[in-house]
Amino acid sequence: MLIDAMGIILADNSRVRLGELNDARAIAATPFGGRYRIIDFMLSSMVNSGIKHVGVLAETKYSSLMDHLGTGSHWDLDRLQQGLRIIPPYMQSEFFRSPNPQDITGLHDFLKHSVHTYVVVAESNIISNMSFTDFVADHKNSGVDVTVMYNHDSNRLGSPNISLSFEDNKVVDLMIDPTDPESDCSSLGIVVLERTLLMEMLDQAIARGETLFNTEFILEKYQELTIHGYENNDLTFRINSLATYFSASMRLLEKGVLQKIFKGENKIFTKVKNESPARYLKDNQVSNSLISDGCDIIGSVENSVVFRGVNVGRYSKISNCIILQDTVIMEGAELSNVIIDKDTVIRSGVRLQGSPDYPVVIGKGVIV
Amino acid sequence: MLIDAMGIILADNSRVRLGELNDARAIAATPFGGRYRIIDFMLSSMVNSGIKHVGVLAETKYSSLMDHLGTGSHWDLDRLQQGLRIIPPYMQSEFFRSPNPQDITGLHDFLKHSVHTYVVVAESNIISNMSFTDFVADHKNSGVDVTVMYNHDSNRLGSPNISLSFEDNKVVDLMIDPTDPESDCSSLGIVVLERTLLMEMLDQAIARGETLFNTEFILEKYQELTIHGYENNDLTFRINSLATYFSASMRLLEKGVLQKIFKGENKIFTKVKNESPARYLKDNQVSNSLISDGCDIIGSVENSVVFRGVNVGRYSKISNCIILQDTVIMEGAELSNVIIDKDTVIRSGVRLQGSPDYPVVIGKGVIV
Amino acid sequence: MPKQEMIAMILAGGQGSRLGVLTEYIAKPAVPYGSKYRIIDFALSNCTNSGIETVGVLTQYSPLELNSYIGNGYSWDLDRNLGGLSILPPYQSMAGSDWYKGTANAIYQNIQFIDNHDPDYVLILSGDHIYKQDYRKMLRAHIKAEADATIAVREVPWDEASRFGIMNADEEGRITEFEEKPAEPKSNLASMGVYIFSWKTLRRHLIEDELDLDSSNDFGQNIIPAMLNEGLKLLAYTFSGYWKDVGTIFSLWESNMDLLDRPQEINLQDALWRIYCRNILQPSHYIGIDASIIDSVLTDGVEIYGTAKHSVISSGAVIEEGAEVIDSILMPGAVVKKGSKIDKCIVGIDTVIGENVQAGHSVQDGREDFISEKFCSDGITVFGSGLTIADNVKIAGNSMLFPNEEGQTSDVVLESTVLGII
Amino acid sequence: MPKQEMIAMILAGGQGSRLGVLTEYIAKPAVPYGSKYRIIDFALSNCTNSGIETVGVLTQYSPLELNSYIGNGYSWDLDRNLGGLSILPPYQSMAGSDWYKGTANAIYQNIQFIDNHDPDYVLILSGDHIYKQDYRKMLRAHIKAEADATIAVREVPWDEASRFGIMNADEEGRITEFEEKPAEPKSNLASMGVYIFSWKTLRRHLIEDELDLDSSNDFGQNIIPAMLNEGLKLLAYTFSGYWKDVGTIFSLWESNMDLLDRPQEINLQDALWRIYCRNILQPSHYIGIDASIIDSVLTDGVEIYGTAKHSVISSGAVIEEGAEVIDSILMPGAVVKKGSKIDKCIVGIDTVIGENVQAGHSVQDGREDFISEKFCSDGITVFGSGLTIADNVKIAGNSMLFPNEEGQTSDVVLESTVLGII
Repeated sequence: MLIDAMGIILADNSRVRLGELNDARAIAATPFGGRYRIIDFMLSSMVNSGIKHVGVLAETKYSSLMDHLGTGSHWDLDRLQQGLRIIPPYMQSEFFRSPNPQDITGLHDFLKHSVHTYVVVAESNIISNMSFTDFVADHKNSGVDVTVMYNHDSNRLGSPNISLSFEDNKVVDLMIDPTDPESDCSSLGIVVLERTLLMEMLDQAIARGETLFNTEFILEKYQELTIHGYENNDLTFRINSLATYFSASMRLLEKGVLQKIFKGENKIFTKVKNESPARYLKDNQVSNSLISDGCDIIGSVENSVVFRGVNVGRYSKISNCIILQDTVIMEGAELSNVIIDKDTVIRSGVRLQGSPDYPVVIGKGVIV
Repeated sequence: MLIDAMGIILADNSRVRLGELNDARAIAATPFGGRYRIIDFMLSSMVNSGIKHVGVLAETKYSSLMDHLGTGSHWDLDRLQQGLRIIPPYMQSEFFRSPNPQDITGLHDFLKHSVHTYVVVAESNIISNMSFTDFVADHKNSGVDVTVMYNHDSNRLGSPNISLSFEDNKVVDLMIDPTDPESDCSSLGIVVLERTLLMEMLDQAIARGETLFNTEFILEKYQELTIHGYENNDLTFRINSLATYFSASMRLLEKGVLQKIFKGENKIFTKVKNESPARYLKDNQVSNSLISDGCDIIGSVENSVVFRGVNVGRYSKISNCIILQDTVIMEGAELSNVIIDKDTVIRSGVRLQGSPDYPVVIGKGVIV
Repeated sequence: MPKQEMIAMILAGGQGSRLGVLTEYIAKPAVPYGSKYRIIDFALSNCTNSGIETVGVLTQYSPLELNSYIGNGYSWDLDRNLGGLSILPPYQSMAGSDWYKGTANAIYQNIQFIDNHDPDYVLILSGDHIYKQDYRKMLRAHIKAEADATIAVREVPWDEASRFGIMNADEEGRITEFEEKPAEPKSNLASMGVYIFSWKTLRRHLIEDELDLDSSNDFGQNIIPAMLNEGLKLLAYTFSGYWKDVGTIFSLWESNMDLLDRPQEINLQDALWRIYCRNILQPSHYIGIDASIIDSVLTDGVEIYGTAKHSVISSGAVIEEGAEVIDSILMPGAVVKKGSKIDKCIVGIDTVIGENVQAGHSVQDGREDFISEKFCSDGITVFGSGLTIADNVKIAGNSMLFPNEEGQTSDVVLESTVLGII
Repeated sequence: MPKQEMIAMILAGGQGSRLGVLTEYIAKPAVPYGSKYRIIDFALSNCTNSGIETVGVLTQYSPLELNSYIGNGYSWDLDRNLGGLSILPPYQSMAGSDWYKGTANAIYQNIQFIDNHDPDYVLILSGDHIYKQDYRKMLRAHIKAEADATIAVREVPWDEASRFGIMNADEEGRITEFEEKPAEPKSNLASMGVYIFSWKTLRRHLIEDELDLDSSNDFGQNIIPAMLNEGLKLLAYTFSGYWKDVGTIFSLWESNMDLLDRPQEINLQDALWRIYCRNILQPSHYIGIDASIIDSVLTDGVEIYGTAKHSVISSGAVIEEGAEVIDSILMPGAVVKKGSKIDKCIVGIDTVIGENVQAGHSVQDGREDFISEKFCSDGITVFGSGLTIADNVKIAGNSMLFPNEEGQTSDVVLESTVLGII
């Protein structure tokens, strides 16, 4: 069915830190799962739900993000009307103002020009292949002000954790990173509400000089507004720390996970790179790993996620690693529990070792 | 023939002021000629010359510009590789820095990722339908460092006027707004040079902490570099003041001008609005005017340029005016030598009168 | 890609032979209409405005101009990576090769295309009607009624009902009988040629119909009656807006004039239901010093130095000094030279009418050698596309101007060019 | 739109009958190649990399899959508003209707399309060759030599020359004679089926050729000889890179194996001359715990739990635990189930090979009822698309597996589905 909703994706979250991985890029633009960036999952979920008008609210560091999203064509969002728009801090109003990277007037402008009744606002740091069809329908039928998606996440690690307490499915309390949570219901950072209601809330915030916008901005109004919960039972990984980034990547290797997230009816879209197929030369040894196009594999790889265009040299040993795009692992290097950012060179004989909770991170473009 | 050049268009020029018309929009985004914006002419000239990779260097106030350019699809520049990119001040480097609206590192980054040998750098304030094919070929053949396009413009009005003195076609002096010019050769704000040379120049400027980039930035190096001139004989209007904006608009009504600029083999592309055809109801009186789709004309219009979706009410009289998009002229209003910005309402019986040198300007969205 | 609930198939293969020279080189859906449109813009815009993103256009006859016009579907926002607009001509396969035999056969030959998109419902449209319809509403009615097929109908005057395909329906809209041009109509609900079918049901019927060698493989004549015979639930869905089949010279002219006389009915200015068209890359239109334009519609690229009265003037058309154009349609690029006067004329694409020509309805003692009662009526005169008409000739009404059968010109039609317009 | 100096016309209408079941439902240019490509990707990528933005693809035989694959040209950056990619099937017109009779007739029927773009030069290509060529360089040679036509040729071994169309040329490359499969070749320059013509000259020759009722309307057999007879200047342009016509089962297999054995020759990793293809929307490929992959190429969506050795594995293909795939090609979605071993096999799209099957070159005492010397040679075995193969069967080399003529299955081929893959 056609969905009468637009989407807003928040490219960054000041509470989330992925160490060096997002020194130079928004959370949304962080590579994930061999050929994707984190935002691909939320953006594809919206597109697959029939949402055709999506704004990505960027704060700083959005060069990678713009480069990845381009005209939106890879998500079929290069449209004459609607489509994909990046909302950078600067363009938020016609007039030049003192730049405030978290200025929210631009978001208000963007909402004003939409024609949809509802708006789905989502943080970008959720890895899942979900549908918003029932979520929006449930919100519409219940007639409440806001509906928030949550789950019971036993794999939860790291902060932020927005814990929600319900009475008759209505939010009655909200705690951020509680040490002793009253509830095991945790917000997925996805809410739906009427577009005009969000515009009113933004109007008031602008009038009060507020500049920060995220889903808590909406949820914190649980006393003034009726906010209902919607439980999500999909396979979902929260990325809110380096450890959760690492563990979510590793969980892709578990049986059935690839099928659930990538191989169902709804696909995850991403920017196409037109790499050649991966080549496995003689003497390689690969086991329980995701490998991408453009790779040349001669060495040994196990329990790892290898992105596009990586060279794994002879006699090298990679285990429990995440190797980002276009990195070169030279002859005889040995790595375990390491995350290597893109365009990096690991020289012959280098050995690096981290642990699953504290993986070693090697920054972008360096030579080790 | 295929042209081995990319393009850079400078969306704004701090020396050019069009009064209220560019309070809220860049020079490049200022509406012109019934259905266009000023940048359409330079952008179309580039596209028609086979240039497929264009960066638009934006400073402030670029919301209108982004809205107009969109994905670049209207200029057929929505491409997987290359295509159109807006280079806003913020995205210029991966890292968040103190924002400088005239930061030039982003331009350097953009140039770095191109594959072309030459780059055509152009100010946006020239109305013309020109080709860069011979210009680039001439530059290539001459083997000089930089070639600058100039003309002898007897219709010149307003500032800036970059006056160039030549010896053997080599620039030997450059004066900005000379009161007593040594030469009648005036830069058209269009230069071509090798991409790597421009990158070197930018590198040096960044190292010195310079932040301003325009064509004078290049031309001022005439002592270190060999800069040749290339005379342009096309019909060309410079827009560098409200008076030149007004006179250029009026010159579109002269015999043969429409044909030369719009009706030759190369077209001027612009954003498509899908307005209905214009309707002329009974009792209208229109003479020597350009009228656009979506207009409803009942009143009298002469020597005027009327943009899309304008309503000209009964018994109203418009002469020597420029009426921007979606304005409503109510019954019996009388206007002469007036520029009316978009979404404005002129109420019944209102009379406004300016002169060709000092046209009255009515700002956007007001009710008079 | 989200599964498509409904995809649209637009029948655009017919020759449109009743339009005479206007469809000599171009398929009917590509004929210009309403100053800046082509006829097919309405079906395509209705699809995109109804949120339908997968559209097959079935072509067969002279599709070059239509294909060029449609291009990749960009102008209607149908240039999608997945789905979007597909042009579906006849093809050869292991099983043999066949041109499309009838409307149902055309869909039959594209079963595989439809299966690939796996829709629940298929919307079948004609590419040559002028109307604005939200197919979503019709689909909701179809789903709500749990119908197997829903057919859009409109009420026609009772005394005209015998000229149409008439649906007899019960109070709940369930069709009980379909009669093609009944002598004594029992209802005034005429089919608009807009159908929604549940795909599984239609698919089965297409295959059965194809096996019947006596069938003419037509929706109205074969598929609908067969479904009724089987006792399936067919719903009549009443549409009450403007609708016109522009299949004849007179109806094409009349529908253009409706834009002037009944502009609110079709309402091209509705910002919530834009009719999209291919952009024509022309500047705003220019009105000269002594021009007079009364009760007319004009678009980009037009230049008027003479008079246009109650006329529809398309992009790039020119009316020179002293020329008068009355109750007429100038198609794109048409030129009426100095001193000419035309009245109730349709002037084809890029045709140039010489100086001091008089043509049309009000001409006295005009030459009658081009009169063509087969196509023209009500005094309407048609000039084919790409013609050059001599100076100083007088042409009677009801004429149709084109070179003779052998393509030879005459003292009136001096030149004729096959046109590639895009 | 800048005037197009040269436009390309890709001949993609042939049935490719020597590929047997692989082209049962899809045209040859749409056949998968090299793990993630379709054959036509090479011609399309060559065009876009050579800066050619107007490309006509002439289709006729089973074009549905090819059309779906090409879509709006987006994947090759050919979804342009003006020009871009156009699919050109046969059509009906006032003058009648005709399927494409030969390569020259296919272009003849699209003269109007080419005229609309008004190019100086027309590049004629075949849609079924694997090679990377910069057509700009060839055009520069054509212009410099002031030739009327330029024909790309490559040097073949002298002892094979009698199998090709051979161009005899003088020292400056001017063609003096064309011989189709000469018994005693005077030159070893074989035509690659890549032509640049000055459009005016070609246009005239196409019209003349069409009037000759004895002509088979073919470029090689008719147009080139006629131009030579007329004394026009035809240039032989020598191309020295990798080139292969994948028109037979053996050459298709061999060209895939070339990616493993001679990867530098075709070099798919060249960032300056990317071969574009339609994105397949699959995650990175997964290699299981006990998998072994030796000397093979793989792409997105593949899952390997068994062994792949010297093989080309396409998107979404699966090799289950204990299965072995040797010297073989798995097309998209092919599955080799547990314990099976295939050797020198081509497995069609979405075909599932049951458990413990043995098939191919090295099988002893395999069933010989599917042996097909007409198509297969050198021990290569082909499984058609959409088949389900029974468990535990043994199939001899040189077999071609498909349901029988009536579409009936057997104890070996349990099921067969007509596929819509996109």
